[in-house]
Amino acid sequence: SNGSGSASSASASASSESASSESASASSAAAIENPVIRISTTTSVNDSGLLPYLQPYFEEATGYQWEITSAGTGAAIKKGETGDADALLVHAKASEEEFIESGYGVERIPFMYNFFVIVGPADDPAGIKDCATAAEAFAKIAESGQVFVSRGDDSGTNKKELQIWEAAGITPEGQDWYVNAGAGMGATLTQAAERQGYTLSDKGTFLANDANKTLTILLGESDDMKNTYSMIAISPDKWPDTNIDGANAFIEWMLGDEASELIANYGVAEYGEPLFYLLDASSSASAASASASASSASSAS
Amino acid sequence: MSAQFTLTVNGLRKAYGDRVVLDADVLALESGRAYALVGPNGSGKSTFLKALSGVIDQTAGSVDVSGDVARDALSVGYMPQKSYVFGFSVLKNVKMALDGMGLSREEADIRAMRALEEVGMAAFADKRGGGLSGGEAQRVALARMLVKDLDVLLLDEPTASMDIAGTLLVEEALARYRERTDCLLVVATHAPSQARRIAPETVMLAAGRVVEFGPTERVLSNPQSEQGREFLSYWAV
Amino acid sequence: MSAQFTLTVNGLRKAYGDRVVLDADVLALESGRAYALVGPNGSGKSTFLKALSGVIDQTAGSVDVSGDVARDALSVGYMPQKSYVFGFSVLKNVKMALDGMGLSREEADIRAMRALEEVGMAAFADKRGGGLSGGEAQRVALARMLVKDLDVLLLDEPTASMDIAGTLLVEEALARYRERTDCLLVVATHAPSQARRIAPETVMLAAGRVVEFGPTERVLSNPQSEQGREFLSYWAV
Amino acid sequence: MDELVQAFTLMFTPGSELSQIILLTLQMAAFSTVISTAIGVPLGVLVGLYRFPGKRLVMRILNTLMGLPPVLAGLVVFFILSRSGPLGTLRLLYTLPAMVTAQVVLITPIVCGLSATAISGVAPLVHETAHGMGLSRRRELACLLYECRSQLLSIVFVAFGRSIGEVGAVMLVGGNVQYKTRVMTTAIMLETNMGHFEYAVALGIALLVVSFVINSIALSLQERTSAPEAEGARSHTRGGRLGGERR
Amino acid sequence: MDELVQAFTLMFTPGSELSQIILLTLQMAAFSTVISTAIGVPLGVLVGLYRFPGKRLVMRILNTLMGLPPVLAGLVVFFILSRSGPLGTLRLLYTLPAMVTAQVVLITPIVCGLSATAISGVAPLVHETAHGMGLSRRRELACLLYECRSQLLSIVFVAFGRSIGEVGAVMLVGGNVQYKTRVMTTAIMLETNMGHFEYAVALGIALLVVSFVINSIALSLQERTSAPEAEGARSHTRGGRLGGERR
Ligand SMILES: Nc1ncnc2c1ncn2[C@@H]1O[C@H](COP(=O)(O)OP(=O)(O)OP(=O)(O)O)[C@@H](O)[C@H]1O
Ligand SMILES: Nc1ncnc2c1ncn2[C@@H]1O[C@H](COP(=O)(O)OP(=O)(O)OP(=O)(O)O)[C@@H](O)[C@H]1O
Ligand SMILES: [Mg+2]
Ligand SMILES: [Mg+2]
Repeated sequence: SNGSGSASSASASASSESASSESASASSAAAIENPVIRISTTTSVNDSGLLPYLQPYFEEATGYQWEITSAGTGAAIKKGETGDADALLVHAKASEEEFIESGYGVERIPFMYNFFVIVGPADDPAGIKDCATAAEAFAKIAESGQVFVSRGDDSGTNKKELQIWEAAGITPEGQDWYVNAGAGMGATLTQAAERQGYTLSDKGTFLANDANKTLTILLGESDDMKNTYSMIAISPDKWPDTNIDGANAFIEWMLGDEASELIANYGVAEYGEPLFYLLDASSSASAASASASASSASSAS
Repeated sequence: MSAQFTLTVNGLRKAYGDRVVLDADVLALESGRAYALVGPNGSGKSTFLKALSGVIDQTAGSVDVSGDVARDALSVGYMPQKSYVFGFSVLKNVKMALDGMGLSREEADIRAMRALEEVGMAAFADKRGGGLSGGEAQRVALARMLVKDLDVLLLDEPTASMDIAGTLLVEEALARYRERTDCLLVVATHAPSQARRIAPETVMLAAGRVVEFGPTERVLSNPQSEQGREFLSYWAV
Repeated sequence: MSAQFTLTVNGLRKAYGDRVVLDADVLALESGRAYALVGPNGSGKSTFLKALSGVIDQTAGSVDVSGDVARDALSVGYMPQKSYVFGFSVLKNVKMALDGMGLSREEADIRAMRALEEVGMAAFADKRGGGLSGGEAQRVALARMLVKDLDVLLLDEPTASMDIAGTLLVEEALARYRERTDCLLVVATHAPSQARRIAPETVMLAAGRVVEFGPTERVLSNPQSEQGREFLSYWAV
Repeated sequence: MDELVQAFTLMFTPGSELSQIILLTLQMAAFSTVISTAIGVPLGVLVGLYRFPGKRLVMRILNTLMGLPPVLAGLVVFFILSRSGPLGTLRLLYTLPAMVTAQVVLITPIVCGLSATAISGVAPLVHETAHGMGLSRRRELACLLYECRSQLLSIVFVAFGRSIGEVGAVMLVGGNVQYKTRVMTTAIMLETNMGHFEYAVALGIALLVVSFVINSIALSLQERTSAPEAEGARSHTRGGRLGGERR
Repeated sequence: MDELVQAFTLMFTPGSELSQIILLTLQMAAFSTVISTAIGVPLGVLVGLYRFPGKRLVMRILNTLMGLPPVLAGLVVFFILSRSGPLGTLRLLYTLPAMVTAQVVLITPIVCGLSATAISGVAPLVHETAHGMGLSRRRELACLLYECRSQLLSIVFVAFGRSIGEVGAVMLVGGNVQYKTRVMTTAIMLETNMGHFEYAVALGIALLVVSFVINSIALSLQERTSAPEAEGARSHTRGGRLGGERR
């Protein structure tokens, strides 16, 4: 069983390896006023175990501490609006841009991605295995009348799913076979497994979920299925007591070499492939400099 | 109704924790007779009646039945020392005792009203049981006994809260009831006058033991035991 | 302790719903005296004592205090008809009544034990209140009254469940108590003999109204009212 | 405020999704309350009334089950009803009966434990009286329940409250499927996860208003059946002081 | 089974994350229970004992609040404690006190409503007696609570059960932050979301075992303070039949 539990096993492997940047952490720790960074993230990031996996390395390297709360995409972003987070890690482009526009966030920094996958019963009754695009697969599902479980929670995944339906020219809402689960990714996968239906999931969550025993990935990694994660530091203009230094340290570290390597290796041992991929270096670099300038701006004001 | 039987109490004992509060040796109570149960406070009168009625289980000993009636065929009524009247109407309280006898509604109503009349509570038939005075509650509790024809009737200080008129009324009703049913009646009481009026025979308890048993007049005037003499010395009043 | 005062009952009325169960006209009760409160079941004796003690609020009327003591300075004890003994120890039950008097633990223990002795319950000091017999509970309830020096003592059928020895013991204790405290005592009772023994004066209620009020001997032997005559006709027994 | 107005408007629009959700919620709460009361009260009476070997253990287990985490109850029912579970063929998962089942598992121990203690107060007195009157077991029980009616009613309120407010178990076995198993609490959860905190609160308030109305009706019915001053008014004067003060 | 063994091993490993979670859970449950009992019982006594204008309304509101959806309670506390809320400067969100606050909001009405009805059974008798003895308000209350102790204890169990099993409110205001506000129920929720159902159930069972132990201790203490046969044994014979059968 892979039900070892993030609640229990993550800490065991933590402290041994990453003793590399000791001097750096010691010096920066001395300067830190507020060592707690409140990170609000979607359940998919947390449920895949990525952040708990990175946490000890980050804390060792920088002297900061993460305080991770995870919730649905909307709720995760809302916590940024109410001032109850210092940084967001989410994957819902439109909402993120709206968030920035409203002045809550400093900047949207995309930094990694994985793929959405269409999962379904192994015998694939709708026959979507060989489809070229997701839209084509959705059309086949609709045609066959096989159950499709939608998250229906306005999350990044849900928005992506609706885009695909639109691209396929289908209105699934109200159809017999279309189940609007109004739930997080985990519960949606469970329900799809129970109903032996199809659903759209991000790959990381699916691989880490026990639903992968009864469902299989039928379609994935096509270009229209890219799922991009971004970080956003909360604007100290809106919430003056935002730990902006901490947020920037978080962003900086996540874009750095140590994190890149860790992310690239995450899941390889267990699933034979990484759960997340880094965006190409050039965008990361520009983002890093942007965040650096943001931090100097805040210290100047 | 008029089955002949004898209840034989055989070393009936009840203990709470270590304390034995009842320890009644052999005692034969016969159908058709009335017994007064007397004795000081805490002598075990209530405990005795409770054990007879089966409300509590004895610690040891037994009550045996002999005669031409099966133990399980005996119908027993027991009126506790603390009268509890259910919150619904007084009439319903009395009618409830008739339950399972297969009476029609009207018949049950009539019989219940008659029982209430016998204890002087007919005017209260529609009142709720919750707000009765001490004596009223006791009368209703007694009506719940008298409404049915029982083989054994056990009353624990049934007139302690009643006025004298009520007491006499009830005693007469009891006499009529005994005549009709030929039941075995045991009445715990603190009033010697009451014992004399209603019970030709008396059982006296002291510290849980039967210290006197015999014709009421004899027991009250000429007690055999030390405890009996001591207890009765106050009854001179 | 020996404050002189008079309680004047002024049209004291209590109704439950539409039914007026107490309607006492003018009645003056004086400190240092003892009154028996008699009347048939449901005549309003308990209601009268409850209203006097402030456990229930009257519907109309009042009780006024005159004399050299302020109303709020009067200490009043009331023993309900149903004796309720708290589940903790008997001694604690009695000691609790001493609360707020600033006594030391030892002193309270001594006084409580003395009160228990007066009602013949000293042997039960350590027993829990839950498992007492009817008479035992009533004795404890009375001890909770006698342990303190009160100005007004209201007892609702305090010896109804007691044996005769207990009744006499308690009556003597009450007499001593009155002598010591000079309190105003009102005792509801169904026993004419008790009224004669403990109360030189008697109040008789019938259907909520005061129908007789005067020296006990006079009231009992020569009632003035129709109801009084009727009620007392039974007391011949 | 806007959200509240919106929620109430939708609630009273026949055929709107919200009115359907409220109806389903009430159905679920009613079934759960009735069933868990029907099981829990008699069980509670048995436990409260009789001595039997292992009674203390039963009491401990009952008390423990009062703290059954909803998610656990949900998971257990899920396993039983799931495709691979023993009752998988009934296809009850993600249906109203499944939700009611999970709720009954959650609520019955609470009803049971509370009624066991509620009756144990009057039980000895009632038993003595009923036994003395020769009442049948059934009648005695009826009298006992009657005498405890106000306490039992408040236990029913707890059960109803628990079932109408519960979300963890219902989410798991009901699945929050739109138009089918979405109830108020799962809808509130969804809105919360979507970041619509204000609307979620509005829904929550709407739910409270609904249960306030229901509670009021229930209490009015109960008040009508009990005498106005059955126990006599309780005075506010201090103990040990004279009553009958002029007013 | 493996999961259960794993859960128990971790639970009893000092310094393991699971043992830390259990400790925090117990802390939270203890605080919530104590505080909501300390507020709810006196309030319940007031409501149960006294007549005052608006009492019926208060009863209705109390009963309604018994069904307060945890998520709503969580949201309300969230809004108040959030940076943008009135008490934002206290920085209490995502801390133990926040979780306890939300729980107290949830549990107090239940404790209050249940204790109001629990005491109303014996209250008239106790009041009559206490008033007659001249007891002070405080003493009378103490006696009343003593006489209802077994009922109050079972209310405390309900409160404890509710607080140890609750997840909706705690998730929102606690945030399920690892090592800080993650309690058993939120951990179970997390595992459930991750699809680790077996491990989630194992955690749930571990939680039940813990609360079983606590309940047992509490009940043993209570049993020790009450007389073995205070009310007398209840017989099993049918009503209206002779007792004293030979055994
Ligand atoms: N449940 C109980 N637990 C412990 N002791 C008890 C219990 N019930 C009765 N007792 C004790 O047993 C003794 C006998 O009690 P019982 O009620 O039989 O006396 P009684 O003769 O009826 O007295 P009374 O005339 O006062 O009614 C008493 O001393 C009493 O304290
Ligand atoms: N709470 C109540 N609700 C309704 N009626 C009541 C209530 N309390 C008393 N009553 C009625 O008021 C009348 C007077 O009652 P009270 O208890 O004062 O009588 P009493 O003189 O003490 O009688 P007893 O000798 O039987 O004790 C009774 O008829 C009784 O039914
Ligand atoms: Mg007795
Ligand atoms: Mg009376």
